Amino acid sequence: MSILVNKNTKLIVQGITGRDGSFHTAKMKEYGTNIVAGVSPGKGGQTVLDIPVFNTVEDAVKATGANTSIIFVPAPLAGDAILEAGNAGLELVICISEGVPTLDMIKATNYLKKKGVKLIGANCPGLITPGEALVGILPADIFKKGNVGLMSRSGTLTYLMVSLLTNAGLGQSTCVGIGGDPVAGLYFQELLQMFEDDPETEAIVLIGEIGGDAEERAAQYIKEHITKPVVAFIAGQTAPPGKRMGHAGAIISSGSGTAAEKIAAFEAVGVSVASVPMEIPDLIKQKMK
Amino acid sequence: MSILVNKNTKLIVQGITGRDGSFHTAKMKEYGTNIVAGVSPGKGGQTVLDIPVFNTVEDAVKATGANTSIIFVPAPLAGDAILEAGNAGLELVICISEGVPTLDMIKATNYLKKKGVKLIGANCPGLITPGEALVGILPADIFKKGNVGLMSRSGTLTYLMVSLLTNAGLGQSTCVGIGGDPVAGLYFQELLQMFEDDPETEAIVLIGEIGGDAEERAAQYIKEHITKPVVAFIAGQTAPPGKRMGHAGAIISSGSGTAAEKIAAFEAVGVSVASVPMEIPDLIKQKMK
Amino acid sequence: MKIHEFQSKEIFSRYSIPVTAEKVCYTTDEVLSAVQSLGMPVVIKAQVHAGGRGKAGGVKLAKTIEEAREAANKILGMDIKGYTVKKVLVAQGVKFNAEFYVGLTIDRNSKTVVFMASSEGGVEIEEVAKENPAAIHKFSIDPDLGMTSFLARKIAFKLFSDFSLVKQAVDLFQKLYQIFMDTDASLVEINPLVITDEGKLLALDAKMNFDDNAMYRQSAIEKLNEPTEDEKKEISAKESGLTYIRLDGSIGCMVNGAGLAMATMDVIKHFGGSPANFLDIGGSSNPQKVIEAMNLLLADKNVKVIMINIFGGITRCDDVARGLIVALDEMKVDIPIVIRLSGTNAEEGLRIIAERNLPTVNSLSDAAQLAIKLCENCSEN
Amino acid sequence: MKIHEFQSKEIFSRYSIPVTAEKVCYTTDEVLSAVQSLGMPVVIKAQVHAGGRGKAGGVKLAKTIEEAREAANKILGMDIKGYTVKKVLVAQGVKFNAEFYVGLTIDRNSKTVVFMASSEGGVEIEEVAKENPAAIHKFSIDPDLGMTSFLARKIAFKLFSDFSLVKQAVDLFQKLYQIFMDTDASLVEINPLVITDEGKLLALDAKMNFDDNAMYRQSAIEKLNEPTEDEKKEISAKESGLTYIRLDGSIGCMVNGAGLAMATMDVIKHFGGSPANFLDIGGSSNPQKVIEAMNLLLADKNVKVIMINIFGGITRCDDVARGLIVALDEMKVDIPIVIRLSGTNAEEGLRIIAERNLPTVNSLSDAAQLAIKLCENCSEN
Repeated sequence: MSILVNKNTKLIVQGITGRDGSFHTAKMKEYGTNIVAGVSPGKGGQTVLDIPVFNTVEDAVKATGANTSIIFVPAPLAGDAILEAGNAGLELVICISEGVPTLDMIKATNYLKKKGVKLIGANCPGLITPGEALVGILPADIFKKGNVGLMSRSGTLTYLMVSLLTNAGLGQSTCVGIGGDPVAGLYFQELLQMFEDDPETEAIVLIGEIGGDAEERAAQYIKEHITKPVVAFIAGQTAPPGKRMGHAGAIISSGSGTAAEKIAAFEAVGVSVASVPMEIPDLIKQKMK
Repeated sequence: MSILVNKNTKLIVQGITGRDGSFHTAKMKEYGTNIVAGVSPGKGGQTVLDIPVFNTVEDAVKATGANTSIIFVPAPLAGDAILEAGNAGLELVICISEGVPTLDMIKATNYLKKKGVKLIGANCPGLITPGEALVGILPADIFKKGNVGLMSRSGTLTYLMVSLLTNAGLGQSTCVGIGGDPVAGLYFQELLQMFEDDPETEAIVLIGEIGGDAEERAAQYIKEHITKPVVAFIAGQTAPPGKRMGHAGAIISSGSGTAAEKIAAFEAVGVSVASVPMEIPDLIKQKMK
Repeated sequence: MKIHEFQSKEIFSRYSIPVTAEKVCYTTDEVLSAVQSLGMPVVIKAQVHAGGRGKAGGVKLAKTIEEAREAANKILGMDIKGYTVKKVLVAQGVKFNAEFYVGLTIDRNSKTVVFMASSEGGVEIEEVAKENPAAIHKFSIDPDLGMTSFLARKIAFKLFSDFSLVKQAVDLFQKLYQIFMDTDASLVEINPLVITDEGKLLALDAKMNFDDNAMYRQSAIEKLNEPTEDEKKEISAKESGLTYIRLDGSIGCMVNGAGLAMATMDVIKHFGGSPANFLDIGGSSNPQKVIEAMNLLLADKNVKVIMINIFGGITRCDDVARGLIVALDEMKVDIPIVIRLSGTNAEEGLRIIAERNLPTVNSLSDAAQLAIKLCENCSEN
Repeated sequence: MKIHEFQSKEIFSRYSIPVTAEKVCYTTDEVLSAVQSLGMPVVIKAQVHAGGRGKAGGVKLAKTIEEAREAANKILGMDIKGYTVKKVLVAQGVKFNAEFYVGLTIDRNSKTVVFMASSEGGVEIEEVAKENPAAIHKFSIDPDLGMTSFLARKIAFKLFSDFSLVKQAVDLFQKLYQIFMDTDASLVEINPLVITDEGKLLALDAKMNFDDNAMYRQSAIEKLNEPTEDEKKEISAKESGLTYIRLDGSIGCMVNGAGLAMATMDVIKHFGGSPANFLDIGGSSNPQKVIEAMNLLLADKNVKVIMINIFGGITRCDDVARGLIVALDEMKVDIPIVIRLSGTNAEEGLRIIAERNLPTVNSLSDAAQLAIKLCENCSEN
């Protein structure tokens, strides 16, 4: 088991002929992900790495029976690409593109929710189920199959965390980067529930950051619905207020969204919060005893 | 039994302080319909015929637990009134207003469908379950409780038909005027299914008219899903092509929507079609034997 | 409501949709001066609110000044399906190598705006629809999304394989949808949409109809309305709350409700008579309406007998009766009248009518048969 | 991106939202001439991209020319939270009898635009939110419907009982939503919205922020951008694919990824050090980026030691190492550098670094502790 992606994933790559799209298609394929088609308007009929390219997602789905799509198109086109994927009968859409306008994301998340299609991102590194499928831009060789589920608002911080876990002998069931934008697809709650329901996951690592109230809502959800152990780290504990730290989500303002508030919310519901990432493996081991 | 409205209907009147709204509120109340509230922005706190008036549908629903609304507001405001009703947690909305722009109706029907709220109209006379509830502008005294379900795209033609039925001793379970606009709420199919499922209804009268393909689709639906006897009349058998006969729906163009085509479609699925309204009672009696 | 090709193209131009260089002309002299500035060849096209103008000879190609003069003389003043041609559009001739059809309209079934596209452009689309329905691609437009780029692309790939044309088409289709929504249209059509020798998409023709119910918020569109004399009567009737359509028969009908009015016509024909009109006096009680309705009927010299069929609901029969009495007092009515009143306040209405010794009947069948009989008697006079 | 009050009000005016009569002035003379045309009294307001200008003395009421001169002299050139006041808005004084707050922003939770309204206007809304959250009404706007009349009415009835005000508010709220959508705003705010003595709603102040990600399609808005010197550095860094924010500490950080960059700062502080900046070199491999990042760090005189923390993913460690070597060749670097490389091509990167005898460390903890130690040594010099 695992969540969201696995051996049965049949993946489409939207933007497969672009620089990033083709590079990561190669990486994903190398990892063993079942990539069945690419989409690039005007390039239908070509192939990339022996993968057939179609003009539209609909054509690609009809020809291949794909159930998942990953999006690498430039930000101004990403909103439309998500809508196209949502319209084509897929189950899961992952948008890697960075810099998508918020109003486009409101339209896209609303539409995919109505259609019952799961969305991850935009502005995220994707996800991996070690040993089964890599659907994203995460560096594959740091992951190890195991029983820790990980979800994160950050990319490279996830990699740091994963290598700490792997070095400590803690493998992962599935690792998901949910992205740092103000309006995005799946959030902590939905993923917490999926990990709760996944028999392979025994403990959950949640990597949050300053800004927004996603962590506070996650804490509330954990209190009400999650029985598995959860440990957390919040990046930006020392960031000055009012500054945008790279992620659109990472802004502290109006006295909400600070690391202190998030940490307090987690500790109030029994989630151990690490003060630095290196503490995470030990915290998990304590919890899993 | 019956369909859509009955003794349990708790009705709101949107536009209760207007000329038509107040007139028909009196008529409906007189008939025994349970009218629990009126809505008229800016007139919240007043009463009309001892019925409390609210500023918003939401307020009215919260205060009274209403489940149905009837709309009498001017056409330019009707689209918004339907959205408001659909947003407020009602089960059924009837829009009487005539002349609502089609694009407003597209927005409204789409929204109510998403919300799971049933809509009848716009540009319709409403409906009646004789002896239980009148929700519309139909002349109450021609109706008689019984076992014929009636649905119609036309208003006064319905009254003619009903008096023919009543005079022939054929009472009605529920009579619904679906309206004649190009884009409207419930259509023949949905109502056919409701009458099929209603134990009190033993035969169904369908009154169509030229224009569109609602009757053709109804015929197809009858063939596939309806076991109860259905008889029909199509108004406009002698209308010249290309002319708009009052109802926006009643246009014959492009060789589709003619009475001849509709009659053929019905006869092909075993529905008897009357050449003039007076033939309907006998046709029903034959079918009900 | 309909507008002319040239008006539709003016709207297209405002949205940067490429159309032919062209000029509207009202006289042959204007045509010749337009030809000077546009250059040869030109296409001269009648601007009337009727379909099938091509078949009727209302569209002509002119390669010389002389041909242009001849065409202008022939088309200006021509009658097309009852419409007199008062203006022509002189359009620059364009070389092209393929013709397509694209159009937007309302779909009652899906309750959305639908986009239709076909590679079989340049011919009457109704013919294509009949003979080869598979050649017309139809796409329902989700009202929450509008014409997204991906949908426009999907449609464009059905028509074009060249990606440069696909990109032009995506832009064009999104603009057409925007026009449809912005103007409360009921139809927006380009037939044919062509590919010029330079590889550009171009709207060679354009057609737009509008939702009459929305004209209150589309004053710029409403100004383009050019009703015929018959339509003017219908419009003036509508302003009084009446819907009036003149037909060819001899029995003038006054009915409340469109469905009942059509059924009344059906019943008249069923018994062998012929209705002179469709006249729906609508839903609310107002004696003045009845007077205006009577005026409309009496103004039609074909009307030999008047048949009134009222089913009281919102309309109250006593109001109709009173209006009728006032009308009869005001105007000289020398043709027979058959009256059927039923429903709300019918008894009071019948009483008022009876005071004037006007004939009333109980059923619609009786009313129709009596009217036909009286009409035959009239004709004998 | 932020714009000034006067610019927000110019946008409001284009949508016919009533604002005070006013004029932007850059000098005291301009203020005095504005006062002449506007009449007394006036309110003179600093136009800076910082909150709390009222508390800082940046807003003054003037009842006489002399007061206006005094206020202008005081405010122009004033420093508000690091921003120098270069212009003021001179607004006609208005008599009003109630103050409200209305604002639109993005709600991460419902993934919609939300409308906020409160009867407690004229004060800092953050204070109201803390002390009396029930006084702020919040309404999620369905993206498929937009700001419908019924929703606008529902909100308006929360603030007003007078129906004339409700009607004005409905119009105002729908326009504000339209502005929000049309301009890709992230915040649109009126505080206070007042009722004038004539019973009219009027925007006394206005605030707008925008979505940086959408500025590519909002060129008219983007032109209004007035970055500070620090912001200019951040913008120029962003153009190179870097996100740079200067802070007060002494350890210059270069990290790939925002989350890792923040975590690196957290680890530095955890061990007792202080970061000089947030610097995210982003996701793709490019030696040139590393050079530019080094330049940014070296330009900051507070930086006593540089700590590089790269986790290779898309970013390849050998590229970072090569960029670093080029940078070191090009520029004189006389402060210590601590380097941690991990992930994609880390071994190759470490080999390149080792050739230059630069210190590398294995873990982030070690890196932070070494940087802090080196920094303390520097300070002693």
